[in-house]
Amino acid sequence: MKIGFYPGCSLKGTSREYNESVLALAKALDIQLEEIDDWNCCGATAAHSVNKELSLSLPARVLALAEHQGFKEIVVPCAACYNRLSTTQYELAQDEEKKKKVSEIIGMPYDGSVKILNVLQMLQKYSLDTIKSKIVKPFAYKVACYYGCLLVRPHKVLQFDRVEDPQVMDSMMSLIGATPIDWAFKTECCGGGFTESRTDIVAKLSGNVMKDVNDRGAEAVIVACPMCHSNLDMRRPEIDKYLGEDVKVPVLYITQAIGLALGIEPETLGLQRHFVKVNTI
Amino acid sequence: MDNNNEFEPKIVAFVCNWCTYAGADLTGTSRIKYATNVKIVRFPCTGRIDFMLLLKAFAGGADGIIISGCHPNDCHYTSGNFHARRRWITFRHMLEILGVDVRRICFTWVSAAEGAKWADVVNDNVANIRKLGPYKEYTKVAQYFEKEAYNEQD
Amino acid sequence: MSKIGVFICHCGENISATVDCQKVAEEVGKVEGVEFATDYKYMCSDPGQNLIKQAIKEHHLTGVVVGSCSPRMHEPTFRKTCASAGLNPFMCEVANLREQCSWVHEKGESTTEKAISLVKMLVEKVKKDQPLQSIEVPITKKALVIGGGIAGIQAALDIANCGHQVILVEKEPSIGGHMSQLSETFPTLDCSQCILTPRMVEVAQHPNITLYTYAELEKVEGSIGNFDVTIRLKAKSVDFSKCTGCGTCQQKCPQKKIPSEFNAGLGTRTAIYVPFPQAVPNKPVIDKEHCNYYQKGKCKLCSKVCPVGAIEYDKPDEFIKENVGAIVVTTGFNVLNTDFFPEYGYGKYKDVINGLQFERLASASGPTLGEIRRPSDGAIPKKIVFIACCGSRDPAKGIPYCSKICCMYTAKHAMLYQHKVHDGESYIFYMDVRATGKNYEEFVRRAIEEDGVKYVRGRVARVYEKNGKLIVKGADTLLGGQPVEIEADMVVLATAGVSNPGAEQLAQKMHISYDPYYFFSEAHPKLRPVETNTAGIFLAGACQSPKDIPDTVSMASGAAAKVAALFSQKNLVREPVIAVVNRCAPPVFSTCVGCFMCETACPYHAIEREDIKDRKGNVIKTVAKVNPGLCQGCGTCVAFCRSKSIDIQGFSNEEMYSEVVSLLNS
Amino acid sequence: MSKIEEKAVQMLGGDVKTVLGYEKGSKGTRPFFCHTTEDAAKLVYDENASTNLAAYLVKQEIKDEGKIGVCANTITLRAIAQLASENQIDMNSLALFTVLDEGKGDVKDFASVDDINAYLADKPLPDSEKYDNLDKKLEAMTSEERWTFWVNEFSRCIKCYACRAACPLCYCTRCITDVNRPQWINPWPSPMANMEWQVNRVMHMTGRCIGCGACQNACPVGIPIGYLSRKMLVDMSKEFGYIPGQAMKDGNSLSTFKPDDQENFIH
Repeated sequence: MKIGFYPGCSLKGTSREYNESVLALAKALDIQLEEIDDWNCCGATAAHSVNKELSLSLPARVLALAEHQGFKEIVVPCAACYNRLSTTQYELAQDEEKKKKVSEIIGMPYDGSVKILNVLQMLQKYSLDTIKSKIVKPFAYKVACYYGCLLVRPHKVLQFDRVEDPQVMDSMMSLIGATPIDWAFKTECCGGGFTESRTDIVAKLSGNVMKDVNDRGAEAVIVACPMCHSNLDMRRPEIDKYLGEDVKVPVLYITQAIGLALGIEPETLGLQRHFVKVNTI
Repeated sequence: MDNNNEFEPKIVAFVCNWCTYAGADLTGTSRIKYATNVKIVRFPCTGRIDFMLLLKAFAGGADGIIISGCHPNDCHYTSGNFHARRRWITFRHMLEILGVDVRRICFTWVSAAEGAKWADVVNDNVANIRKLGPYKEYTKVAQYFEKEAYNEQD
Repeated sequence: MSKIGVFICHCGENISATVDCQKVAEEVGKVEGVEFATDYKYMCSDPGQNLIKQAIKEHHLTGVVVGSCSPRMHEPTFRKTCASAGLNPFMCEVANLREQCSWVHEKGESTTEKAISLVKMLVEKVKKDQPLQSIEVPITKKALVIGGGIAGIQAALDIANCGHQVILVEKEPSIGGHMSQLSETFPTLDCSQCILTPRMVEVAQHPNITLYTYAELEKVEGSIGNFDVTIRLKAKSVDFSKCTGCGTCQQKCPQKKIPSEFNAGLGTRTAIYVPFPQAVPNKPVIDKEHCNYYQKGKCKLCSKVCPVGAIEYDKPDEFIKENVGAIVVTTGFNVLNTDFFPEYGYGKYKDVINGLQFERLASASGPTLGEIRRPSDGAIPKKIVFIACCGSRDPAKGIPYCSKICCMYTAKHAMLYQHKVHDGESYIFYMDVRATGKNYEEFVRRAIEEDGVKYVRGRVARVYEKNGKLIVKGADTLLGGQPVEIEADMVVLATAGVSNPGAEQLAQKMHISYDPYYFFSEAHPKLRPVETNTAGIFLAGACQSPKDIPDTVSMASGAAAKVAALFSQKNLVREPVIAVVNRCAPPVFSTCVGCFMCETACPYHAIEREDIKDRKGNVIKTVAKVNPGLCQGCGTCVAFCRSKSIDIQGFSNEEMYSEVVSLLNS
Repeated sequence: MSKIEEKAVQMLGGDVKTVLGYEKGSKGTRPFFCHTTEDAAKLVYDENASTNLAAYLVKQEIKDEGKIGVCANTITLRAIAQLASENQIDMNSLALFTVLDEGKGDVKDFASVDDINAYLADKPLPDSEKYDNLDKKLEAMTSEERWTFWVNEFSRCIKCYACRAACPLCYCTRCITDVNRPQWINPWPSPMANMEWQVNRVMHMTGRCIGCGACQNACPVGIPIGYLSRKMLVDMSKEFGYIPGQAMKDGNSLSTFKPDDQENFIH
């Protein structure tokens, strides 16, 4: 069965390595991903704080396209896109009127029947056994699994994992031989969309996250969100400045970590694109 | 009443003993005036009110009906009014299908403390029914043949 | 043929000012079946009542209609009058000519007309009235109290002191409940055990109280006045008649690391144990789940050391049956554990404890002998954070209600801490401070002003451990939502009060209703707070909703008073306004067809199933039957019955039908 | 040997005394009580088997025969489930089965109401189109026009009570029409008495009617009474949120309630 693939803008730009690693991993696990034709931006992070209708219409168009292209399920690796798409589906399911209106705006019928999966859900649903059987090089490191705010919240909408103390990523890391640490900032905010505009806030918020990671001796941070990655990785100089210490812990996408365990080449996974070098691995 | 020719509707009120009947007593104790058209039949609970009694009231020539009991969650018997409410939802729908004028049945909750509300309910209802006029459609059918047949029986 | 007497009261001028009473009497007098009709100035006065009595005798009346004030006022008066003249009281009806006629209308023809039709309506009703006999149910003057916390203790003592027998059932090995676990009580800071233990002993020694500890309610049948209850006496493995309570077995028991329930998990106990030193009865039971002998088949050390040979391993649970007239449910509540709160560490931080655990820490009989020492390393915490409303008032956690006691005990905890750790710092994160009892507000002010407890209005988002400290991240909403971070040594969660596990099953056993949180429901939130919807079953204490000791005790005494009032009657006399399922001659037996829709509709579980059998005992049909002890006479079943096989006395189908038809014909 | 015959023979060889099913009639099929294995060959089951057999099962004469096998169509199954939930039929005294795919498929047995409900879960109510025209027509009318329409319809009623006899759920020992203290419904046929009877019938059916249409089929003067029960069934199941034509576990829509039932009509 083919699963629809919605990369979203981040995966085509700043987070190319996430895109590369998702596709490489899918290939290795025999998951057939097909990019949704003619997709558009989901509207994150600005639309929902500016224009309600727009913030529903942009994701609705993507979902409608997926429906029309015959997908039952789509995978949305970016946590922000995943959150916006799911929220839209949830809100339109509650309100027939709104649904009608949005259908008019996007100029095509919208049903809301597509199942939206994030990368963790996709792996959980299709690949746990395959991963286990294909491990060639256990990822034997102490890791801090960082979920951020968008992957599990709000619980009412996403219905995914335990909201205050999610475990899905941790259990997957255990599966590939890593030791997930118990730490306090799993679902704290990294600064999200302030990557560009308010680096000072990012430095503080992401700094608190990285400090706890460092203090507890993790060897890598594992994420499933391009924004978390940007902030923790690209803004490391600002973080270091804020903390007044040199934090060397690299930040990996979960797809990269699993890819490594499956023996996929680091270049294929885009590891060379990180700012904080993944030397130790 | 100022106008002798004005239509005086007959209205029967089916009320529960614990809330509305007590509320109507309070209207009296407070000496609030209302129209004489409404006569109260006392039931233990709105849950007791059989829908057939409503039909019988119309058949007997009532132009309007008031049904009143305790507010939800205040029922003396915990849930009689909830049962009644379901019954009225159902029965009202039945009447609508048949073309019975449901505007002539007023459903309301009046608590034992709402003496003034009871007076308003009565006065508003009398005014409403007066506007609608006598319920001839129903009584015409009810009287058709029934009286004849009844006489035959004697 | 009916001979009805009609008596129209002037009520001084209250009725006669707007209603032509004489005309009413005259007009109604013309109605078929009315033998006698008159009007009088004060019908409820002695001469008025005598008038009625005389007419009943003189005219051999079969029914009476009094046109007067509301029946809610004088119906009982006039019914008594009729009864004293030999007429069945339920053959007397009252037409409401005052509150619903003379007082609400102007003087005029239409007012008199209305009065006439109201009286005629009741005349028609009386024609259909049946003489009814009050229902008398014999009462077993013995009460069952379920739950031996302070509510159960108080209720049992109050009932027993009225001279009635009481059976007190407690599921734990000792009575005392949560109150025995508390350190000091607000707002007076007197020691909880000091005020409780005398009561516990009183229960044990009271000649009218039979105490069953380590016992649970198994089954309830019957109804008010006559409940048949089955009680399961869980096997204690110790013969109490032999045991002297010397305690040797506990000293020798090799299982020493079992978390003690009494100490809320902060201390340990043995497998054969007395939950706490002041326990009543002060004799041990064996906890089979932790006992080496029960689990692994060998040990029997307690049996070997017991000087009187009281240990009996193989005794099974026993069942006893009791007949009681009333039941008081006092099963109490529970508090959430810290593992309910993922944001505060899912219970994995040892130094995040709940309020009950803090009580044990502060208690002189607790694991630290009353010193505030944190569980992880026994150090005295220098900075302590209390978080109020943990779970309570939080719809997202499924607990929208206020747990009521937490504001006060949190203030008390902080106060006790400040009294014991003079250089300590205490913070309370709160939503609102609800100190509504007598001297409660003053108590909280004392905590703030005299003991220097720092109140921070805001929620705590997260607690995590770092370098041996608990980092408490919250917000201060009085400072504009400013983030607050406190490095604490210990955190105390005022976790929500919740219903006991098993409350739902217990309620279903007794047929009492419960709310969405499995707290038992009172019959009326304002006017019948200690009764349940099932007659004869009463509630007290926190099983109805979380409440503090004073409220619990007053509720328990209230419930006891209700029981005593019930028992003060020779027989239970009830108005015969109840539903009845018809019975008729064979082969029909009853027109009830046994669909039992009435059973689902009845709020009182008063509908029973009766098998009608032939002589050989074969069931011919199963029909509904109303339990007169349970039926309250709402009549919901009557309106529901398709074949009109169930009817309600006093508001029967014929009566109501006649009333409606009469109103429209007149 | 057909599958249904095979099944009947096997059942009659056991503790079942009678198998109730269908046989070929002059037009389509008719109900058939099969007592012997020889007769079993007459049993048929196809799309013409439309009678609701449940009406027989509540009769004392039938109950007295002991365990009975029933080859049920969908409406019979619906009725049996409802009757069982109303304590009128003991599922243990039935050997209930159907033949899938309108007689072409396998034999399927039902042991409990849950079995039946599971089977019915995706089966639509029968003959929906039959009522649509009248529904549209009535919806377009004013209240007065509807009233006139129904008064005219009911004026044709001859009070034969065929609707009552045909309905599997009209099983009262004493029908309300036979109650005379008080005389709720006048016994003679007149537009009002007829209407009152139908109002009672339909109200008594609400939440219980399984929409088989037997009442309407039975009416000798062709009054669309089936429409009334059907309309109430569909609208009220929507209103109260239950599955139309499926038996509820405890009570029915009238003997139960939800605290948040609508009350926009109550002031």
